[in-house]
Amino acid sequence: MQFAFTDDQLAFRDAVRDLLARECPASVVRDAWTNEQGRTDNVWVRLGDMGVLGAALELADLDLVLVLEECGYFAVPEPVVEHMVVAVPLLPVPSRAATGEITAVTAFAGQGPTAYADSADVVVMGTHEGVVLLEDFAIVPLPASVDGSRRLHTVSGSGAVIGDGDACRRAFDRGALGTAAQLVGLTRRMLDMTVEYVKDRKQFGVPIGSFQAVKHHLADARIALEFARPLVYRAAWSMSHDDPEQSAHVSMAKAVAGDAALLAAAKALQCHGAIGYSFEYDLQLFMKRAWALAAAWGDASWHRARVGRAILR
Amino acid sequence: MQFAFTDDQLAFRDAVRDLLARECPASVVRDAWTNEQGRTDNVWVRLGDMGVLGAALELADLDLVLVLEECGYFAVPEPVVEHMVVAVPLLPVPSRAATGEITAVTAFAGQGPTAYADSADVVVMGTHEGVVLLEDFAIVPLPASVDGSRRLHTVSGSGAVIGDGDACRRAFDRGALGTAAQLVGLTRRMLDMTVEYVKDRKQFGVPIGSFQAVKHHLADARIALEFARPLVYRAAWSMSHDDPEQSAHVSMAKAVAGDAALLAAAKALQCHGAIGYSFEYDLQLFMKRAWALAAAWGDASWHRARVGRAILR
Amino acid sequence: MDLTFTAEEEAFRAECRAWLEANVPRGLGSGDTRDGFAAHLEWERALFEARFAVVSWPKEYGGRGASPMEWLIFEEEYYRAGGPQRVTQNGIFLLAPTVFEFGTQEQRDRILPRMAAAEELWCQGWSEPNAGSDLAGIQSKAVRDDTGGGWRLSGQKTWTTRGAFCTHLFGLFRSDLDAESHRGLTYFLVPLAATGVTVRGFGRLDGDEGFAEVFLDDVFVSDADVLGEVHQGWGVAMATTSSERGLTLRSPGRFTATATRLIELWRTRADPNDARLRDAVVQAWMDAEAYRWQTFLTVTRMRDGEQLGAESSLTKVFWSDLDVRMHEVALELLGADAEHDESGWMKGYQFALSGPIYAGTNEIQRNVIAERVLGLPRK
Amino acid sequence: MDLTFTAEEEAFRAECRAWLEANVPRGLGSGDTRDGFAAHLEWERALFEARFAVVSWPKEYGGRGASPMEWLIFEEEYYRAGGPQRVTQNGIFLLAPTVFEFGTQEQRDRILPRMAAAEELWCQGWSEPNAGSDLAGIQSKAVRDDTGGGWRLSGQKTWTTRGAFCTHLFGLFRSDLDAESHRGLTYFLVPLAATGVTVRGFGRLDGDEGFAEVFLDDVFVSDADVLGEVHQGWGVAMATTSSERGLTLRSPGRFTATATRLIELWRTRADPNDARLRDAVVQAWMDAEAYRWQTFLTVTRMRDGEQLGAESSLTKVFWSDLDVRMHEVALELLGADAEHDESGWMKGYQFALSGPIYAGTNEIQRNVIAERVLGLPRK
Repeated sequence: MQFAFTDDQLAFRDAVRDLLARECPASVVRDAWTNEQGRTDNVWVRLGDMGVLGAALELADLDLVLVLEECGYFAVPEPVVEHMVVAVPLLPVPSRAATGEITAVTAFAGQGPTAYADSADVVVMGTHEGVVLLEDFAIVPLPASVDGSRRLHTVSGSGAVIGDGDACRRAFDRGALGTAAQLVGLTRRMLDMTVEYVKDRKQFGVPIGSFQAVKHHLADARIALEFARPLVYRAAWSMSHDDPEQSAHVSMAKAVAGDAALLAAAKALQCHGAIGYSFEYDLQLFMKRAWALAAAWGDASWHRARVGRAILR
Repeated sequence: MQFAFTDDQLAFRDAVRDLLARECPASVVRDAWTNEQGRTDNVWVRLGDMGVLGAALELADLDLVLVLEECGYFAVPEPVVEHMVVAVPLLPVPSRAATGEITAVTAFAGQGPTAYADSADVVVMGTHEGVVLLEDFAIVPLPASVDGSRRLHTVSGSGAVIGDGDACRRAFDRGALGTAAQLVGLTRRMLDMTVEYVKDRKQFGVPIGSFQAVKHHLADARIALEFARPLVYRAAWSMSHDDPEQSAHVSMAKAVAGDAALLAAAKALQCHGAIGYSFEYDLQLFMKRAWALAAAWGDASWHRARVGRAILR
Repeated sequence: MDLTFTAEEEAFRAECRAWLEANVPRGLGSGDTRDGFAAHLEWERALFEARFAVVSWPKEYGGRGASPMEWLIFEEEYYRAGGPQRVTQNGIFLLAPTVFEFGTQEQRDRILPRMAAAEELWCQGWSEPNAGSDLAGIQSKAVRDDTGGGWRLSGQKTWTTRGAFCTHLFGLFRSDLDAESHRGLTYFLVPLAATGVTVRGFGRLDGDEGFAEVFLDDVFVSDADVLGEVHQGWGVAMATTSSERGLTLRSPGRFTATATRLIELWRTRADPNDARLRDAVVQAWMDAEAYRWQTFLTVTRMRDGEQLGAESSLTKVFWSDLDVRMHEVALELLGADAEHDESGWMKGYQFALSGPIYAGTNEIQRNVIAERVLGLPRK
Repeated sequence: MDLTFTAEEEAFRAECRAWLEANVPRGLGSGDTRDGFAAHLEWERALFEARFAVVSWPKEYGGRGASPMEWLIFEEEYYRAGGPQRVTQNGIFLLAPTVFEFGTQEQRDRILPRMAAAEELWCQGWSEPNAGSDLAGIQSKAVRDDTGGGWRLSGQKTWTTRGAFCTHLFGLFRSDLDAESHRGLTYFLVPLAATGVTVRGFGRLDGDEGFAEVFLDDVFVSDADVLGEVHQGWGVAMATTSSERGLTLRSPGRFTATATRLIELWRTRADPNDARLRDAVVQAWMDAEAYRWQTFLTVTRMRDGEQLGAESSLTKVFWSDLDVRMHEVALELLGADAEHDESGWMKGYQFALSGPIYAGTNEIQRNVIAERVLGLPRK
């Protein structure tokens, strides 16, 4: 039992964190709300240059989980999970996707709409028959997402089967796991923002962070983060080592990480008060991403039911 | 719309409250834990003398609901709901029960054990065929109740049918309503005790009631009380006026009052800390009664399901 | 006790229902955008024409002299019929009760009819960048102008709901610069067209321009625009918040209507055998009922002459938490579709999230409950 | 990262499992009554004979020198096999780590073997009537007795778990009467048979005599019974609470075992289609798993040399709330039968309710998290 990441894994995480801290400030996330594709000018290219987008060809989920956590922390408005984690390892000819030259997105039957389909070149589709690769596909726009950077569509089309049912299940699990990691990052970000704010903001002559009610709100969010993270890392290990219980582990991770992010969002907003309720203030960018991702790739209820089927049988 | 009690109703309540304040201090409740029948020397007699035990022969649920709230406040260790509210109005010859000379208890199919059966003279039984009066019956003791004053048994026997299915439903509803009223009283009592304690108890050089966390715990209990009470009074009105939705109204009252009492118990214990956790301290008497009554006559989940059948049909 | 409505009340309900069912506009969007606000004003004027804008006001000001119970009935019918959140509410529900209680006859006659007719539109100017929960921190100043017979206001108000679309602001300003905390404030009525006023709208959580910053630079207001006594603004502002009128901002009808819509949504979206979501929907309904009956109890007590005090804090916490909870259940029912919901639940959720924050955060309200209802020590 | 156990660890687990399955007593009642305590001591001595009483201690003191990970494995197997709460835990888990860190060789040799063998039974004397959450309020005194070469203790300790059945008490006493707050306290080891000690047992919530008041009237203790430096008792007592050993009081095995029992209960009592209770049971399992893996993460960090600080407060709040929640779900599954439950859930619930109170209330723990983990200002 050695529940720790390797120096290489940590160094990869740090490198991506540095890149995102430079290239993906909140202003870039906000810009994606109004630009044409809901994406970024630079982040995608830089991630491609750095080899991140193709990393899953050589690296395991365990190597990527911390990177995805950082993508959540910075609310990167790009299909990082869909493209990098799910699609790239499945593509028969992944080279152009691995560099980011083309964009791949995903669509799983019964799992809600597809994000970023309007700027996608290929779609990896999870169906009851297995994984299907759509190179020609039609998209129909859905009403606006509450997270303005996520352009939602339904996707249809037909193509070649590139994976069997087990590959499909595994692809979905990798997507759910990657999303859980992003939710952990979002939780951390909202907590960091709020801690800074309540230390600084004064009312009644003192920082509002000195009030016990504020302290307890944020302590609860911190507790949720503390106990979500190990389940996410454990699920990454299980996926990487083909543990027979990997799907249940992923579901635990997604359910707990989603609930932690929703709790952190609620606490962050309440501790900010009216300023956090302002569209101009950046908290809402992270909060709405948390809402969207907690419901995407199966919400907590869906995943709890899946855990139930594993442990109550 | 005049949502207020009459002066007569309030005067009746006050008279019973005065009696119980005199005759039923916590020491009397505690004595019932260890005496033979789990009852009192005086309270039953005095309630009989005062006409309370037979009051349901002439008065409606609305006239009794405040009295039952007081019985909850003082945790009267007597079958007030079973005998006075449910049984007396159903007995073919109620005179000796109305004075308290004999004791009647109740048993409803599928609704858990019967309290006070070991000191009962007759049992009013709710069955699928209607209400049955058992004058001869057998009792089998169950393991000890968490509330040491409640001696639980299962009851069996046969007897005359004294009411039809609708009378049975109504009898159960009156019992559930009376129990809801007691739970409101218990909630008030636990809140009162805790408010007094946290004003008095000092730690860190100040009364612990000055800490925001303690304030918010007790504010939440007070809110629960505030919004449980109107539903209980409304249900009493509906029963008294044979409202067609009376069963749903009773279920709302029982579910919400039970949850309020459980919340108040949890908050009261936490705000007391170790002293409240001591058997010698009286909080436990009220807390355990609240646990018992919240689960008796249908727990919150059972009543929510019944409300669901009424409003979701 | 009588939990039925009188024949008069039932008749009033029937009149409201008939008119509202026939007239409530369909598909009216958010009132927190410039275009939406204009569309809402059409509706407000229709309400006024039918004398439904301010039913509880005296007839001479455009109302019907409705009792509080009738007002509750109107509200139930209003939301039952799908009526939208009212863009005039801060004037009608927050300012008007204060004008009735503290205003001069001239002020009543000048302000109230135009407010009722939605000709003048009022926003609230209490919060400032450094005075949110702590209104005692108000820094905007009122300096005496004896020459002009009035005051000169300077400072900045913010989080002013619909400030960018309103014509007037009511607010608190520090008139005695030597006084601290809640003392030395005066309640002013400020035309936003006055020289020196700059209004900048900004987005609420959902992006609609429902907030504004109001900058005041040496703005002249006459003595006629002081409401109540000079330096007594805090008392004037607070007097009506927990009075009879204090309950009017969040009538039970709104939450009963939301609970009813939630049941509809459950019918269309849920597996009826899923006890978890069913329980959550039933609980929402029961809580909405509890709020309704607690209100009837309260209105009866007020009619019987009781003064209500800090109890309004119990109500504030309950309805605001309930509103959030009901919307959370709805979003769960919608699942992954919640993200792109157009039916109003996601927008309503974002609106509901303001409930525990505005008009005194729920943390402040719980302090008030503990200290003033339960009697716990302040320090 | 390697989330498997080594061959040695698996062998150790197998050895634990075999012995525990064969030896864990069935039907052992509460250890919080006089008779029950005596019966538990038999079990404690059986554990000691098999060298399972203190697996993490060095061999010379009766242990096996087990690593923290092996200790977690032992705990998993202990609770998996249905082992009871250990009546010796306050000595083994609270006093012993302090003796290892601060005790003299003489103290270690004198105290630890007898503690391991359950020959001497230790209770904790920290709380006093006026010092509960606020231990700085300790008033019990230690007055220097130079003639006797020791100290004279006077005062009252209370809420002392199993104090009426133990032989020794470890506690904090104010040795510098001029010092305030946490200063001037000394950590003493007190034989309860000493002259001047009176112990009165009293009931816990469930009525069992698991608490005691300990009255000390001029009780002599020698210098050999001072643990650590004189006047430094606070630091001595706190040093080990958030250290590696600090995690040992509530090992994940206990909660995993409870979650497993909850699943069993669900199987026998629940409608499998009731999604509400199913979700609650699944959530309990997931939370127990989260606690388990957070512990493995923490133990790995400690093995890698990290110092843990206030993080133990995160753990305390989580396990204590989880324990209450799991029992609440169980009681709901039992319905009206919960009231007369004999299977342990109602008793366990009452025990669980002490979790958020003792060893620093969860309110205090949340303050610590906010101030020392998140860095929020104290005042």
